[in-house]
Amino acid sequence: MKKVYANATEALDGLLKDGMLIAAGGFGLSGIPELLIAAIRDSGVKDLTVASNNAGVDDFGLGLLLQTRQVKKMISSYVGENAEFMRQYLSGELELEFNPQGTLAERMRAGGAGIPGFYTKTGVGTVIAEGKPVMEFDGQEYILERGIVADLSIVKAWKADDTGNLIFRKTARNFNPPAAMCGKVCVAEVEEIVPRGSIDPDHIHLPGIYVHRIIQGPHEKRIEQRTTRKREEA
Amino acid sequence: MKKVYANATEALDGLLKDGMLIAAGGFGLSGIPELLIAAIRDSGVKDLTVASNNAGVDDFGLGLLLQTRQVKKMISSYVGENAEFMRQYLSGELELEFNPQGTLAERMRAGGAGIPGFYTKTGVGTVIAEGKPVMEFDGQEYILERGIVADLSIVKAWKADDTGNLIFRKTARNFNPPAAMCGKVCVAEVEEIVPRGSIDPDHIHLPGIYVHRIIQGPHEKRIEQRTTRKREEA
Amino acid sequence: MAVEQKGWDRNQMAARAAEELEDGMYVNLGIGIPTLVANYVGDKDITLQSENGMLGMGPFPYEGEEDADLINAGKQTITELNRTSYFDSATSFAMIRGGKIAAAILGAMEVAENGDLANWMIPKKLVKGMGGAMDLVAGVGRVVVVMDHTNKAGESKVLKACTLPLTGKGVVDRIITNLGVLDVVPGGLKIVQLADGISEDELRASTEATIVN
Amino acid sequence: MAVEQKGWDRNQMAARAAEELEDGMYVNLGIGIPTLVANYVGDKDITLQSENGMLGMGPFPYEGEEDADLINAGKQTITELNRTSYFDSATSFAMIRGGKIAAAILGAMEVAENGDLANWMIPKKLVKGMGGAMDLVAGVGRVVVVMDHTNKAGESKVLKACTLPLTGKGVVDRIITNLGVLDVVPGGLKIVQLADGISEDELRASTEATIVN
Repeated sequence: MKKVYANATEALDGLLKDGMLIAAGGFGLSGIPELLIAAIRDSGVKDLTVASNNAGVDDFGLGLLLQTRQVKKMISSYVGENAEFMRQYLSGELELEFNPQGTLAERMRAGGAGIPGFYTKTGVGTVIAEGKPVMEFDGQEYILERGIVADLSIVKAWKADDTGNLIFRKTARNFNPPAAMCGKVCVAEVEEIVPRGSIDPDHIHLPGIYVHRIIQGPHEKRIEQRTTRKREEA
Repeated sequence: MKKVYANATEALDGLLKDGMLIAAGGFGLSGIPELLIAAIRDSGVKDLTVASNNAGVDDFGLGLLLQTRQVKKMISSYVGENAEFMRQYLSGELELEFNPQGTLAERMRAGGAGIPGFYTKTGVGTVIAEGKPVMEFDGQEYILERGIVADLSIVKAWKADDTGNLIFRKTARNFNPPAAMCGKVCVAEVEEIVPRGSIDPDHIHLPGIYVHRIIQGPHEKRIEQRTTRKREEA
Repeated sequence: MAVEQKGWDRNQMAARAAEELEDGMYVNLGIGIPTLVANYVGDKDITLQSENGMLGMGPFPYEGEEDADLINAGKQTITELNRTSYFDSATSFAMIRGGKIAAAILGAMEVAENGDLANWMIPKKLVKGMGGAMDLVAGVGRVVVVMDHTNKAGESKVLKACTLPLTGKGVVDRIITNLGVLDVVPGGLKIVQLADGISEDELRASTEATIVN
Repeated sequence: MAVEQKGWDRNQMAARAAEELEDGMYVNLGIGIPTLVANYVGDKDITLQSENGMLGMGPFPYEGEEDADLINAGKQTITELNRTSYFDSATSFAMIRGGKIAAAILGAMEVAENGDLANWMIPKKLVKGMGGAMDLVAGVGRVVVVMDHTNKAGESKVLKACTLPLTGKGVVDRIITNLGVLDVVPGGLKIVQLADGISEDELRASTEATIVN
C-alpha cells in the first residue's frame, strides 16, 4: 500500500470536490500544510468549507484560498490576521462560524474518535451557546457540541515514515493531530520522509492509520511575529 | 514545588480516605502501579471504588486489595484473571460495573478534559445501554456516557523528571495517561527519575501538570502469559 | 477427544478469513481462531492493531526475549515491527470507535440473521467482561465472525435471533464457519461459499437463521 | 500622548497580579499586561502554558535564533525551558477545560459584579474571534482580570452588567486595575486593596458595579 506521492498535486488527485469540508492543521502560520494549500488553490476547487483555527494571512496559508474566493465558509476561532478575510466577511461573501479554540480542537478529535457529540462548559451563557442543546450535570449547565468529520484533512508534520507514522516539532504540532483524526482521508506534508524503523515507536505522535497519503517538500515556514531579546539582556 | 517523594507510603500521605474513587492505570499486569497498590493495601483504607480496566490476579496488582476486602466496587471491562474477584462478586460482597474498554478509557479522558458526558455507539442495543440517555445523530442512535473524575489516580510510567513529565514504554502506556488525567490528584511511580531536560520535550507522553507526586522504585513487572516462539522457527 | 468437525478445520477457517483482508488494511484480530488469521495473510501489507495500544503487532518473542511492557490484548508477550507505533488506551479506542480500523475478525457464541452478535457473556455462568469487543463491533468498518457453525450439542449458532446478551446489535457483516461463508443481507443471510465437502443442504440444515438465496 | 493614568501603571499592575501566583502553579497569561506578569514571578516555581500546545514557556529567543516551529498563542517566537513539554491543541484544551490550569490572568473590555467577562468582541467593529479565551475562563481554576479601571472616556469598565457580548458568565474571581483589587463575591464586588495613592472614594467613584464592603 503505497502512501508516498511525488508532489501535492498528485497527492490530492481524486480527493477534491466542490463544496467539500476540509480540516486543516496549523496555528497561525506555524505547522500549516502550505504545499497542500497551494495545490488546492491551483486545482480551482471551490465552495469549500474549511475548519482551521486561523485563516492564514493575506498572501500565505489559507489566505491564498480566500484571495481566489474558493472558500465559502470558515470554521475558526481567530481570524484577526487576515484583511482580505475581513473584507469578504463584512461584505457577506464569506460565511464564518466562530468556535472557541478548545471546542474546535475537541470537535475535530471527537469526530475522528466516533463521538458525534460532547458536553462542555465553554461558551455557556454566551452567543456560542445559542441554539445548542443544554444539559445539566451535577448542578452545572453544559452545552452540546458536535464532532466534526471532514471529507479531507490536510496536515503538516516534521517527519514521516512511508507507513504514515508522523512526528511533529515543538508547537508546530498544534491542530495537526486532531485535524488528521477527523478526516475521512488525510494527506500529510512533511519536511522529511525517513526509513521505517528509524523513528522510535514510542516517539510517534500520530500513528500511520490516520494518514493516507504523504508528500515531502520544501517548506517556507514563515514567521508571523519575530520577537527576540538582545544578547546583552542574558 | 517538590513532587518527588521517598516511597509509596509517603507519596500517598494525606490522600487516602475510606469510600474514595481511585482510577488506576495498567492493562492486565502490564504498566500497573504495583508499589502504590501495595501501599494502599498497607494503609488499610477501605470501601474503595476502583476504576481500572482489569482487577489484577489473585496475588498481584489490584488483586491484593481484593484479598483484603478493601474494594467495595470495581469499574472494569474484563476481570477474568482473578478467582478471588469472582468469588466475592458472585457472593455479592463486591459490586461490579462493567464498561466497554473503550468507553472506560474515554470516560477517564473526558473526566480529565472537563467533558461531563459524550455520546458513543458502543453498547447501543446491549445491556450497557440500559438506563442511559439516547440521542440520535444523523439517523443513528448513540448513548450518553459520563466522564469519570477520580479522587486519586495511581499510575506507572517508565521515566519521569522531577516536574512530573512522564514517558511510558511500549504497551505499558495503556490506561495510564487517561487514568492520570481524570484524577483530582495523581501519584505516579516510575522506574527512573531523570534530570530535567534529559527527556526531549517532544517525547513526553504525559505533561507534568497531570502529575502531583512521584516515586521511584524497583518493579517486579510480572508477565501474565509468557508466549514465545523457538529460534529455529525464525 | 474432540469430535471430527465437518468441513473446514480451524486453520482452513483462518485461511478463508484471511481472504477478507486487503492490502493496506489496519485490522484487529480477536482471540482464538481469529489469531491464526495472521498466519495466512501472505505478502499482503496488513497492519495488526492490539487494542491495548499498538499498531503493527509482531509475532511472539524468542524465548528469553519476553518483555513485560510488550503484550497484546490477550496479555501474551509479543514483539514490535519496523512500522510499530504505541499509544494510550483512549487513543486506541478513538481509532476503533472512529472507524479507522478497516476490519475486525472475531469469534462468537451466537450470530443472528439481523447481524446481532453475542460473544461476551452467558448468564449465570462466570462473567469475565466484554473487554474491547463492544467497542470493536460498534466501531470498525467491517465485522467478520469466525466460529463453528454448531455447538457441541450440534445446535446451530447461526440463529434467527440471539438468545444470549448482545455484544452488538446489527453489527456483523460476514460469518465464516466450518461449513461455509454467509453474508448478512436485508431479510437474512446469503450463502456466499460452501466449505470443502459441504453441500448446500448440509449448510441449510445446520442453520436456524433465514437464508435468502 | 496618553493621559497619565492614576494609581498603578502597567508594570505595577503586572507585579500585583504576580502576587496571585503560588509556587508550583501552572498558569496561562493572556496578551497585553498579563504577559508582563512573567517578569514579576521572582523565584516562584511557575510553569506557563501556551494554549497552542506547550507547558514551560521560555522568554523570547536571542536574535537569529527564532524558530518558526516555536511560537506562543500570540504567534510570537519564544523559547523552551528544561521543563518544557509539547502537545496538540486537543490535549492543550483538555487540560484547560479540565481545570488543570490553576489560574488564567487575562485582559478585559468589561467585567460585571456577577463575574461576567467581556473581552472578545465589539459589535459592528472588526470581529477577530475569541481564540482560546472562552475555554480559558470556563475551565481554569481561577480567573484574574487585569485591566484599566476606566475607558478612554473615563467611563467605568467595572459594571453592574456587561454591555458587550460575553466571553464567560460568572467566571471572574478577581479584578486588578490601576485603581486597586476587587473580588467577585455574593452581591457584588469587594474591595481587597487600593492602588498606591488611590483613596477608597476614588475607587468607588470610578466603579459602576455594586461594592459590598
